Amino acid sequence: MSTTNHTAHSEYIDSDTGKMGMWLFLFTELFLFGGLFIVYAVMRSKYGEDFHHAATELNAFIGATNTVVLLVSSMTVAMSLTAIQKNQTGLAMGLIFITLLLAGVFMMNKYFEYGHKFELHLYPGSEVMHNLPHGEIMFFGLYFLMTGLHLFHVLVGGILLTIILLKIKSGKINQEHFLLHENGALYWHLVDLIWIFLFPLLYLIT
Amino acid sequence: MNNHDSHITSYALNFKVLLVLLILTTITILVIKLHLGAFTVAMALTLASVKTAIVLTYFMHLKFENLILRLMVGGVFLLFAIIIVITFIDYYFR
Amino acid sequence: MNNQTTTTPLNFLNHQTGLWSWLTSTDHKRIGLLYMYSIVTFFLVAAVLGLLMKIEKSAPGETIMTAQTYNALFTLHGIIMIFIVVIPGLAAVFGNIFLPIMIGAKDVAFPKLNLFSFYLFLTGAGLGLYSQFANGHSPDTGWTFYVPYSAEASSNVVIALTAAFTLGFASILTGLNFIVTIHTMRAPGMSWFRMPLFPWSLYATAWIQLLATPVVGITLLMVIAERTLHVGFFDPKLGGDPVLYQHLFWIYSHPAVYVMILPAMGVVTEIFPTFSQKPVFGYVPIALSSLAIALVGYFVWGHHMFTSGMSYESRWFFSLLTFLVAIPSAIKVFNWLSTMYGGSVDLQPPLLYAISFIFLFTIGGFTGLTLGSVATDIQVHNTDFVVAHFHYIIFGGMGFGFFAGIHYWFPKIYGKLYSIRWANIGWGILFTGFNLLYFPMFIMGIQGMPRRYFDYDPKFQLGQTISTIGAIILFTGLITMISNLIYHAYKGATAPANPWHGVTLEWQIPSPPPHENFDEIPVITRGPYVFDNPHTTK
Amino acid sequence: MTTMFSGASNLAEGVDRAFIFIFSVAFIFIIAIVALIFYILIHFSRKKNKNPQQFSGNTTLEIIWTVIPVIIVLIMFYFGWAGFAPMRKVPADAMPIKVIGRMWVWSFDYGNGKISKDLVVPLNKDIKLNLYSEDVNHGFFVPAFRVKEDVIPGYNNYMWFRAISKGTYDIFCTEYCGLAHSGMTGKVIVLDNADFDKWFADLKVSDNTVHPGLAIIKQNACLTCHSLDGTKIIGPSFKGIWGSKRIVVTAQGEKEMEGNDEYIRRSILDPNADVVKGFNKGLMQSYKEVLKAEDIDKIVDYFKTAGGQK
Ligand code: HEA
Ligand code: HEA
Ligand code: HEC
Ligand code: CUA
Ligand SMILES: [Cu+2]
Repeated sequence: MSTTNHTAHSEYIDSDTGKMGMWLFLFTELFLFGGLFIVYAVMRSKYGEDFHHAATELNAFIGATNTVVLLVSSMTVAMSLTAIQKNQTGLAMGLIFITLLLAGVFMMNKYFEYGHKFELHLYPGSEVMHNLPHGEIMFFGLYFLMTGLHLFHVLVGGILLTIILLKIKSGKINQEHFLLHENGALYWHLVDLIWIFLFPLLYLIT
Repeated sequence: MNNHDSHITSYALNFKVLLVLLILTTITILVIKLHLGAFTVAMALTLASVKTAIVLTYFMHLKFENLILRLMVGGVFLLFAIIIVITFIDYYFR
Repeated sequence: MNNQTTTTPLNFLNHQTGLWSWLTSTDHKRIGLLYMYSIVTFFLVAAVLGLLMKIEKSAPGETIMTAQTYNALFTLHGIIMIFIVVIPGLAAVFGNIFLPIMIGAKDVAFPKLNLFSFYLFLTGAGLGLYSQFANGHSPDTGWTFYVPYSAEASSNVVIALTAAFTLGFASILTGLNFIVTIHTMRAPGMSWFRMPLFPWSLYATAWIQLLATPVVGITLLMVIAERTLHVGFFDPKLGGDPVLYQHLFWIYSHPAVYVMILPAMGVVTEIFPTFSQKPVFGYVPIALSSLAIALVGYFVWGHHMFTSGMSYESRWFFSLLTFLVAIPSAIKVFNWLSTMYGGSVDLQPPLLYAISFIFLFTIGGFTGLTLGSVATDIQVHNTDFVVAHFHYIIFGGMGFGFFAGIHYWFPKIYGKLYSIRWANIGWGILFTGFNLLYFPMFIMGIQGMPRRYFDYDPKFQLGQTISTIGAIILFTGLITMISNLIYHAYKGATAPANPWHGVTLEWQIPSPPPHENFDEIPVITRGPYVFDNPHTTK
Repeated sequence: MTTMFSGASNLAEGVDRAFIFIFSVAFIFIIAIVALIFYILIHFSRKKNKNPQQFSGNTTLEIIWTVIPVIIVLIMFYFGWAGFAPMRKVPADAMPIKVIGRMWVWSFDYGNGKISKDLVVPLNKDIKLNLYSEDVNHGFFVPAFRVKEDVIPGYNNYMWFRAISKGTYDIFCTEYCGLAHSGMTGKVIVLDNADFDKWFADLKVSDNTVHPGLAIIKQNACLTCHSLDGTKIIGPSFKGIWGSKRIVVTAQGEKEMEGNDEYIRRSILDPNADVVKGFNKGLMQSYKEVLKAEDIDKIVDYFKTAGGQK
């Protein structure tokens, strides 16, 4: 560890330090969802049939669209980092903007999807839900909790990216100092990673 | 104090990675439509894991990070896998 | 508290004054002290609850409170002690104050995050208290929040769960901060195996905090969802699985017990060499055993569930792993004893507490093995035996470790000396009271006295009464010890920079430490425990 | 008094053997450690030893004190496992009894409607207990038999034993289950075969002559808090409730109500709306989810016609 000049007052946190902090944070996120995955696994082994059946209620097409949306957005955010490293500020901002748009599309899709469920009165606590077989209640409960928590992460990621966009604009993030940009991108990739698992588990395995 | 030593991933590489990911997604969907029975879940999870590995390596630049970080990431995933397996020692034998 | 003379050089306590400068300080030492004051306050509150429970149990039947109150008391006592006192406990207090100094850094990696964690902690602690007084009545689920009871009880369980959730996040962020600090901010020349052992233990602890806490976070969230939205993940009425809850809860809460004990082990590991003027025996085994405890500790959670109807295979599997997790603790105990062996041993209060730690921890540990063996656990699970086990190991281990640490570092933190005589007297009362209080519970537990019992069969009367007397003696001892420290923090004689002749970095700087710890970052050229000129005359 | 070594079931021996082994090892180690500490404190005290030796490790020793404890704990594991393994292997011809745990009473169903509040078992006969819970987790514990299993709703947990000496033994609930957890106790009575058969023949089939309302009250364990004979337990006694004047405390203050249909219904569905004077709010929970409307009708009818009258 060559740099010795860390003090409480240094303006910029050393990039290694900051990045490691972010990774550690991602680990906790992983275990947060991990708890849900354990519940999913156990419930699925218990209620295989019901899960089968309930999953057909989900719209695999929207799910697939959202998967593609997130994958593309993951690439654009990775590219924006490349751009800032190459000092192509404008391009970097553009790419982040596209990422934000894609996040918007994702949320729109989710809005329709949830909306549809609500129309069918399929939401936690509803009368319809109450009368379903136990396994299906469980499936929808998990569906809402997992995608809901994920959506919350999309939202946070979106806010983070917006901040980054503004900071690039004001020059606070530049070719020399782009730790925040890097961390924001890492966070966004995590959002993508989680979805990579959610998609087959919830939408596809029917 | 700055990011001089960071590796820069080229645009082309990023794009190629996306292509691979999209192809894997398509395969996942196809595999599931084939109804392979018990294998479906295993296949879907394997493919998801491969995709995860790719995102981690390229998009998240793990390939270019120092060994300690890579070990950490690997260790964390391994730990999680072990925890699931141990939990299932209970459920599998019930 | 330290601004009487002009000759006092500037230090972290007085370089800025006023309450505000404390509440907004990002100085790790000040944050550590803030943690200490809040945690000690909460400890005293919860300890008084413990005393009240014991008084209630001095005779069978209702004596000073109703069953409902009793149930609320052990819940609050458990929640405060576990989530507010011992889990953050040593790491947040001594870790914050001494980790950066001992590795030769000026602060932790993310000082602002550190302050934020503290406020998160306060918020969580506040919520915990609020759950007692908000409308409705105090939670009465026990600190384990077992479903379905916790999903159905009419008390303020949701607030209590939110409190635990918030406290969990404070703990995660502290762990994160420490890992990064240790990785990136060691002084030049301080390789991993030149790092003192207290930071080593914190490193292992931090990983547990980071990777286990989120699991309980999400679990508590699911219970909240269950109560508010009626999705029954765990409630069998809705198709849920109550045993799954127990799995998730203990996946966190077992590793969490090592969050409590590891830093305490780290503290005593610092104390033995100093008071023997002799290097630590088996530096590498001690360092690695911390990691081993952290790692294996992840895989033994099922030993809390031996009677839950878990599969036969899991039961013996968890039992086997539980026995293995005892090995690193054994290694530590033997190395500590060997550290003192052949030294020039000076029995000052810190060492007195550290030796008591070995004794009490060993008793707690062996009774832990009794619990880890399936056959015997069947008999003593959820009896007073378990209660005695964890009080021996938490209070006797982590608690006495804390007392050892505060007596060791008190001169460093405040630049004052306490009365050795009164510290010894306090120790004597405390130690006697402690054993009187908890030892009878082992015997009653084996005879079948269940825990969380407001009332009991008269045949347990004798043990219960002895235990109550012990609690009162313990109370006296604690008062004695704490008064001695508080009084001398104000009125004590000025302490030299290195009263015990320690060799780790914190002893090489003035007492109290200056604001930025080091004028110049030290360059490390050798291991942490080299006694060139052992100091053996007084 | 059941002391530690008076195990009254076939399973006790294996458990006690594990206890003895672990405690013996613990005892030896603790004595040795304490002795060593005193030796160090005396022999190497600063007064006596001014020249601390500066050694700092020894690989052979480290290996020794890693390997020996490993061996010891493996033996401990073996004893624990050996004592436990038979507990899960129920003999095929064991006599099944259904144990029902509900807040905060145990009852034992011998089949064909024969329900007892004590667990009465014949001597030297294998008994299998099937454990059912109607509400939350309970724990079924008979210290003298060294057996304990949790009673978890939705799980069909079980245990078995063979009682090997006559007598009466305690049953405790060992999983926290709310207010009267500590009151959820019971008795196991071990009789020899002849006595058991006689007891069993005398055991009444839970009779249908009981008022259906009372049956529901019993089933839902209302009687843990309410007595029928006028004693005050946790809640007011049901004796004489019908038609009497009830003094209740509401949000507005005290008022008087009459013990009628509407009042009782409200007391069951919304117990905390108005609380009988002298009792605490929040203890009784609403039975909205538990009791059907017709159940409540029956309870009301019971109060009207039978025990609840003045
Ligand atoms: C600081 C906290 C702490 C620590 C460190 C431990 C340490 C251990 N605990 Fe404990 N435990 C708790 C806190 C802790 N525990 C709490 C709070 C509960 C109750 C939770 C609740 O239900 O509310 C509990 C409950 C608990 C149970 C569940 C009991 C039940 O509910 O039925 C079990 C079962 O296996 C157990 C086992 C152990 C073991 C084997 C260790 C081991 O790590 C101990 C290792 C130490 C030693 C073995 C002693 C030192 C070694 C030597 C002197 C050398 C010689 C050794 C050998 C020859 C082996 N503990
Ligand atoms: C850090 C952990 C910790 C500590 C230190 C203690 C300390 C004590 N505990 Fe513990 N206890 C737990 C953690 C702890 N406890 C947990 C986790 C549970 C399980 C809860 C559950 O089942 O859910 C439990 C359960 C528990 C029970 C079991 C309840 C039951 O199952 O029925 C009992 C009963 O006696 C008890 C008693 C005590 C006593 C007498 C003390 C004493 O050691 C306290 C000593 C201190 C004093 C006696 C007072 C000191 C006061 C002052 C010095 C100053 C006075 C201050 C002012 C005036 C402001 N505790
Ligand atoms: C946890 C203990 C508890 C249980 C179990 C319980 N109750 Fe109660 N009950 C109380 C308390 C305490 C009160 C007095 C406070 C109040 O009015 O809410 C009460 C009040 C009542 C009253 C009003 C009594 C009066 O004197 O005016 C009725 C009627 C009643 N309960 C019926 C029932 C029935 C029927 C059941 C079972 C299905 C039941 N209770 C179960 C504790 C309990
Ligand atoms: Cu039933 Cu405790
Ligand atoms: Cu444990």
